[in-house]
Amino acid sequence: MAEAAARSTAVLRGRHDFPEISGRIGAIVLDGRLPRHFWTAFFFCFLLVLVFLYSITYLISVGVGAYGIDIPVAWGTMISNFVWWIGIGHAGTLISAVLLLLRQPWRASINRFAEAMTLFAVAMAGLFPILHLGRPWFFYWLLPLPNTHMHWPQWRSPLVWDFAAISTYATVSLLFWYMGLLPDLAVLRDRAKSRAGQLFYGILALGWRGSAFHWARYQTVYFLMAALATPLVVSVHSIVALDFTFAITPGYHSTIFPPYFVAGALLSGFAMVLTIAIPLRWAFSVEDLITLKHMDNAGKLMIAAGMIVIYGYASEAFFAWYSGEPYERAMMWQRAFGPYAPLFWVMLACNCGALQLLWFRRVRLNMPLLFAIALVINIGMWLERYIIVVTGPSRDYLPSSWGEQSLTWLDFGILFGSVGTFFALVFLFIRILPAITIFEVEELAEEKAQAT
Amino acid sequence: MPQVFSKSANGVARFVVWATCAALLLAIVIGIALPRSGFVTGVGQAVAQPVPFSHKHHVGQLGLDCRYCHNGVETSSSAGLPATEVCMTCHSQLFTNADMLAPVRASLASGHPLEWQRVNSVPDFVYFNHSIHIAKGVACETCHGEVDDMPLTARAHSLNMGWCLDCHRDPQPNLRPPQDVFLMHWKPPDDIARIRRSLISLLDIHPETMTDCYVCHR
Amino acid sequence: MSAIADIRPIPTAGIAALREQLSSGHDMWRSLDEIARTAEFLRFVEAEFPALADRLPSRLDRRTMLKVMGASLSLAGLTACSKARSIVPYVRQPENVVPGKPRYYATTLSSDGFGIGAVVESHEGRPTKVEGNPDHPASRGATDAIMQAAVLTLFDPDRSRTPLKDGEPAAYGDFLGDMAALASRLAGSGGLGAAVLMEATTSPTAKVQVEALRAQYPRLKIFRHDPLATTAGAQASMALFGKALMPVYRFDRAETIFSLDADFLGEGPGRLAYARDFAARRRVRAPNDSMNRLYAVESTPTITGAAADHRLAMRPSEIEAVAAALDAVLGDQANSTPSIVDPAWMAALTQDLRAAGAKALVVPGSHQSAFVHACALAANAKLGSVGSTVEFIESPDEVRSDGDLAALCSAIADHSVDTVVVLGANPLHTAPSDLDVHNLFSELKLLLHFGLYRDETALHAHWHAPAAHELESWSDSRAYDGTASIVQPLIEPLFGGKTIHEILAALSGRFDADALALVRQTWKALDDTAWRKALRDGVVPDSASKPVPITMAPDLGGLQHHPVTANGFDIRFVADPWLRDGRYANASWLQELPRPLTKLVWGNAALMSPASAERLKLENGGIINIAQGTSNIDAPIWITPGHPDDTVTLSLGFGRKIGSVATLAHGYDAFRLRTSGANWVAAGATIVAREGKAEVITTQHHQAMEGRAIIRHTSLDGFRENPGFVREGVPRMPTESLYPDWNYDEEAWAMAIDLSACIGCMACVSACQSENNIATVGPDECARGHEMHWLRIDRYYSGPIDTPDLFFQPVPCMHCEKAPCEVVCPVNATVHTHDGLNAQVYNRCIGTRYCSQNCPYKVRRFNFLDHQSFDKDEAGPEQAVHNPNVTVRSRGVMEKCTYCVQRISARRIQAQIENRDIVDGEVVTACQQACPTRAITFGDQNKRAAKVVQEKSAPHNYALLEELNTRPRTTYLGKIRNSNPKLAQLGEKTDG
Amino acid sequence: MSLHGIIAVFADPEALTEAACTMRARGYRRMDAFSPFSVRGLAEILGMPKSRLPWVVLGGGILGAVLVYALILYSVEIDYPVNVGGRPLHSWPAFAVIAFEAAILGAALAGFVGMLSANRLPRYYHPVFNAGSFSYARGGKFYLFIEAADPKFRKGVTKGQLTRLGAQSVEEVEA
Repeated sequence: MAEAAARSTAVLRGRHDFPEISGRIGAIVLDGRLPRHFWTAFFFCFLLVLVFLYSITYLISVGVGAYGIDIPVAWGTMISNFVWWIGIGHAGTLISAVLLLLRQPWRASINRFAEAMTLFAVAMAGLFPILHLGRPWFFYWLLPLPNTHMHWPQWRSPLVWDFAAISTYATVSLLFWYMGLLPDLAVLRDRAKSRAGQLFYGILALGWRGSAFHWARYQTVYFLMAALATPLVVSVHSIVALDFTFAITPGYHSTIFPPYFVAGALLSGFAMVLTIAIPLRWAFSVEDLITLKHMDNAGKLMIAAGMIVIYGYASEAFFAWYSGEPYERAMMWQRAFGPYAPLFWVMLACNCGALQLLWFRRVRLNMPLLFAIALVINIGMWLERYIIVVTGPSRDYLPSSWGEQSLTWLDFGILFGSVGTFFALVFLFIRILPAITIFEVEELAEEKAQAT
Repeated sequence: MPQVFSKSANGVARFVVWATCAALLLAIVIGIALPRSGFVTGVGQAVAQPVPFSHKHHVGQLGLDCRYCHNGVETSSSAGLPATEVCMTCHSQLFTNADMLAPVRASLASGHPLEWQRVNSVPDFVYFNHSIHIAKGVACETCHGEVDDMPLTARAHSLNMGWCLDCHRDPQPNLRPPQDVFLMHWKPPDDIARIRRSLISLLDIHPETMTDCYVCHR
Repeated sequence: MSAIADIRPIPTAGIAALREQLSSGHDMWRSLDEIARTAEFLRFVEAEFPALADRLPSRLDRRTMLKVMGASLSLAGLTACSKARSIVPYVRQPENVVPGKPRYYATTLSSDGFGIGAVVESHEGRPTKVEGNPDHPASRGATDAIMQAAVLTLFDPDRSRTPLKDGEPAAYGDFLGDMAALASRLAGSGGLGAAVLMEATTSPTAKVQVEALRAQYPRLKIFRHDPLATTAGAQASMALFGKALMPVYRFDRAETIFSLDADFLGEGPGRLAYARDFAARRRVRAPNDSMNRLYAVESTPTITGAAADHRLAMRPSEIEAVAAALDAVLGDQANSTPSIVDPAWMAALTQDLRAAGAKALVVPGSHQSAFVHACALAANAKLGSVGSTVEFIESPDEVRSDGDLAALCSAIADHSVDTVVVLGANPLHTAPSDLDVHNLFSELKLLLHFGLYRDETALHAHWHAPAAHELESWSDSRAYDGTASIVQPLIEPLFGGKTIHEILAALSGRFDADALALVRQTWKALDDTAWRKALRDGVVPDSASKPVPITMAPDLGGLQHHPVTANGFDIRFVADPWLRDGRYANASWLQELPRPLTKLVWGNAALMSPASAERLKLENGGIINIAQGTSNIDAPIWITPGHPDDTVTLSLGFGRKIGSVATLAHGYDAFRLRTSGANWVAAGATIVAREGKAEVITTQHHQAMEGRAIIRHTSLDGFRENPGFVREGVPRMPTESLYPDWNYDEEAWAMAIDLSACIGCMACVSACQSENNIATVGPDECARGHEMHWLRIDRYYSGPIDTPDLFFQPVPCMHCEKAPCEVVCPVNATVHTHDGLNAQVYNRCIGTRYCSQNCPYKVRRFNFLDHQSFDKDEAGPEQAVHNPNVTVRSRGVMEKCTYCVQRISARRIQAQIENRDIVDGEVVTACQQACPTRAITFGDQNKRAAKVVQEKSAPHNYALLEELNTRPRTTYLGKIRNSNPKLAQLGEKTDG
Repeated sequence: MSLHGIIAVFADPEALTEAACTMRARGYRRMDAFSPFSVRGLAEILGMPKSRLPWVVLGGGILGAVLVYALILYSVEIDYPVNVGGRPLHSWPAFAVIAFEAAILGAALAGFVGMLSANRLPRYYHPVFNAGSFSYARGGKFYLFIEAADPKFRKGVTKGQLTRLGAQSVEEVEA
């Protein structure tokens, strides 16, 4: 433990390693000497990308009837994938924005790829509402565009709110991420040996030169953006939750959803952060930049978010009973003991059972175990979303129309395809952009130097 | 360390930034203008027909009534196209061997109908009913334009939803006494405003109900 | 809608196009139709079918196949619409056809040989919709599912398109040639060795013609094969009255009705009229209204049993015992036979019957034994109801026959017959399994077949001639009460089919005969004005048969009760309610229309009681082997509460091997288990459970109301004590709303559905499908819950599983004033109109399906796949049957009940042109128009006097799930049963 | 080749800050400093006025919200009023949600664009890059730059002052 703690601060000693920091981080990108297993992993993901493309083509050419949905359960995996991915995005924003505002020094080395993760997750999430449509080619009717048939979106629909929220979230995350990149791009520009590299990073760096005036304005806006992103991230998942809360379907119509969706988002988000961070720090041996401290804190945040989620489950069940609504009660009973019961109990095992291990520091510092738990929780959270989406309508008001979904290959093709695409993007990002914020780590080192 | 970019780079950058903004603006303008332009709506573009039928001649010069050929217009949703026989009622006497009319004679002989090209058409999910418009004092020329000046018939209005709605929201400016609906180049009397106001109540027209979706889409 | 059809043979252009098609074409035709050989295919498609051929998709999976078959081929008119940009006028405009205005013609559709009057809507010569003929006694304006499907079968591309000689297409001329040869031979031999096999028919013209034939060829034999024939009634009548008389029941006069296994609401030529009269006596609106009472003893669950106030399930072989018991009790020779019915039940029944006296009615099941019929007749006589609730008429225009199929077979066997002309029937499919028709027919010198389809018999015959569809024919027929009506064509025969009259004429050597002339000849009594009136009204005035006085032979005319001692299962054969003997198996509407009680589609199953299934350790879909005599079949079971134990119900009509749609369906062929002796009931069958399960497709998976106040019901006494019972013990409807109310100051359309009147016959659903261009999706999609019916009839069971109460509830869109679906639509694709309709704008819908998720009634249906094409070019064939006033929905679009908005608009436009308000009853929805029991009322609830307002003001009017405050415009009148207080009170509580 | 200014390299932020203070005290006004990360307080020392960017961001937010809410109101009240599920035309709670998102978007965009334009970015060519000693990439170097245009600028003198302030190296920068 002691040596772990020692390693966790090893990098931040003295100022002579400034060049060393930027050098090491820059090297990953510029020299592109990446371990073989990096490329093997990338190739595997690329295969999944092909699966994704095939599935999407099939879906659009044949129609949404090709996957599991039916009447009464007209929403299916597309929606649960959407909610799941959006949730995953949230951890990134939380790390970069909220921890920045809270001046948490440990965010420095993980915020960059956390933000990247946010972007890619949102990109994935953004696809699903469109793939979900019966006529995807008309998705732009959700926008207030000038048209010859004088028609407008229906502003009361949560789906329109979604559209606004997601696009805002994507834009803001992108800006925030790019701003964070600016100084590091400048570093790469100046470190690049090849002309191509110089031009590529140079153009992106917009001629950043670290002037004190620039830094001053930069910091102001960066903090303001963080301040904007924080309410945004909360609003986004609350709105996603409203898609359900807004409906009168039993199992949807539950006021606890917004807060508990946000908590769920953080839980799954941090699970995904760990899923990426643990292999990353091992593969590029940056254990001294992404230290056990980070893992430890992430673990703590997960247990915090997880307990809120568990509270959410509890209160949902309690109020279903307490409301005295026969429909709500029946739905809850069916969720726990009906056709979807297996999924339900697996979900509880993942999100409530496995989570509890994180109480123990020993577990939080045991990378393989932590990684496993992260994966399990990722699965658990997907199940949670699927269960919420399908169990309500499959057991709603009139028993005559009760029915279940039967998933097809397409549901899985698209889910795993999107996962593969997500990781492929993450790999590309690691290859061409600094996955760890150079200037903040240097700043950190400087502060530590002051302290000593 | 050496410069990465030459002096000109700044200028180029500035240009690119402004050019992008300009391009976006242009795209928006085109996007709004194009769907309303004749290229898309086909307004004013005459369509080639198997027989170069001239409304100018038949209506403008000979003064045939619309209903002589389009006899369903007062009673049915579709105004109707004249059967070959109807053409032949006159053309069995006049221009009996004009080459122009060969297809018509052929049609009558063979029993195969003439295939006209549509000029004024709305999508299949739009249910337009001629009879009600005629009954409520919306004239032929209001939608079809002054066909008596058209040697070859062309579409006079875009017939897109926005255009329909304009009138369905405020029909008054397009109303005239029902007996005048078949007149071309109709000159409104001086007190037309009062007449129109009275028509609204006389013909029991309820604009507030005329923008319901199912009025046209069923 | 836009283009104008011209009813005329296919233009020659098509054939050139066809030649290109053929390379890819013939493969799919083979798959589409096993028996087609390429050469043959070449000829007949060329001859008949360019339009369809060049429209067939290059690969036919099941769904595209359905799209082509779902409603079939294109007329020449459609080649006109096929170019979307072109518009085609008539060459010679037919008189009084105004393009864009539908026309309505009265005609007659046949049901088991009897006539039911219909009014058919025709658009530019395309028949698109069948309505009932209010002036016709057998219809009274109502229709059933089969009548609705007439327009679909008319356009069925599977219909026979050319004469076949030994299965090869041949010219009609050659056929006539051989007919001439036959005729001259018959003339020579006086008809020796020749036989005509006919279907059931009541056509006066046919009768005249057959009699003429007999006169012309004295030795000609006429046989009758009617797989659904029920002869017991005639036997009983012979025994009791000395002549074969037909009963006509007068339910409008009946107070207490006892059904001895009779399904008078669902079966028989009088069913629509009977249902109307029966339900008319059950309309309770105020506490002092009265109601008839129906006791039913059934050997298989039927909608009649479901409508009964007291129902007993009995093995078919036990019905005789019940009849005997009834006879004994009414004959005051109390318990001479030990009754197998609960004495209390029997006592209550007989007391009620006696009390009703002349207003009592005992109805025997038509398939039951002569003894049961005799007992029923006797009972009616004893109760004095003969002449009051039941009258007897001469069976109308029965064609005198020399026996049935069995007789014909024996005749062939002893070589007294070597030439058979089959008119319409399909004996090779529908013959009892103990007759080896196939081999016997092979021995024939000449086998002629005349029918709609190239069916089993057609392919076996030396000659097959295509028949004209009834919507293409001139003919005539008689209704259940003898009323005659004319069958007039709506359209020229699409495939040059001939009517039975022309064939009969040809047999007699007249080849130029014209059906119209023949029919007119039969009705020469009518002068031209009377004839035209008969055509216009759809009935020949006062042609109904007069009741004949009867004298009844004592002691049941010697008919005896034969107690069945066979152990093992009883088999109860029933005709599938829609496919009948399989003749309609190629109509996708009927295949996909849920069966009233089982809600099964696209296949049949062996129905049995929960107890029996439990004993066999089987669950739904489990396969059993049913062995009866020498033959046996495998069938999946379907557990049916209320089914008698040790009995299995097998339905005829499935298991067809021919027909592109028919072969899509699952299911077994029950004919293979049927023997001449036991047409409807067979005892002593052995049933063994097999391994494995088969897919049985149903549209309703849950049968119980789960204690929710969905169908609110009580007994008549319960209603009298508490007329507002529908409000008892159910969540109140919130009176407050967050939102200010919108006011609907013009019309406010609303619907009321009387659950006491609804008998669950599914006519409304079928009518809705026909009116609104609703797609059929096929078995696979149905199994995945993708079916499209806008209107469904929910069926719930309540009470003990062995003797449950049955409830039906038609569920269309509720048109909620505070519609949950509208608020969540992101693109304004479903919004409210000024008259309170919940409009669905297909062309705006992008398919988020949020509306369906948020619809508590789950009445919205989604086009998950491309069920029918939006694009005119490919869609071509389907358009023939489509209602041109309703948009064809594309893939990815939500749809639902619109209260038939196209009808509302049409009426409104008419009213507006005439500058008046829409009067009450002017707008009639398709479901309302079809309903035999008038359970559905529709109108403007802003009009004080409107019928719908009266209905809604009844004390037991309630809205479904009203506690959700969706403010539905569709409301229900609670179900009231007139149960006998002396018997166990059922359904006093308002929940299931 | 004219002289653009003089750049001095310092080893750590403190030295730079200190140097900046002194030079400022000596009356130099046209100075700039370069560092691999933001050095707190440096900009103020170099005489940067208080940034107005926060107001820009606020403005962007308000503008976004108002525009979108106005658009919604116009569409439901004026352009095409429809009865949707019996809800009032002006369902403000629903509309507020979208307005909120629009506010965030407007603010973020305003902030980003504001920051770039205030910093005159993109600026790919800048004289400072001519300085051989200047490299942004190699961390741990902190630069003070004095423009030749500065009234107090005297090449020799200024160089001397910088060296005395502990600069590791002092270099002339070509324009």
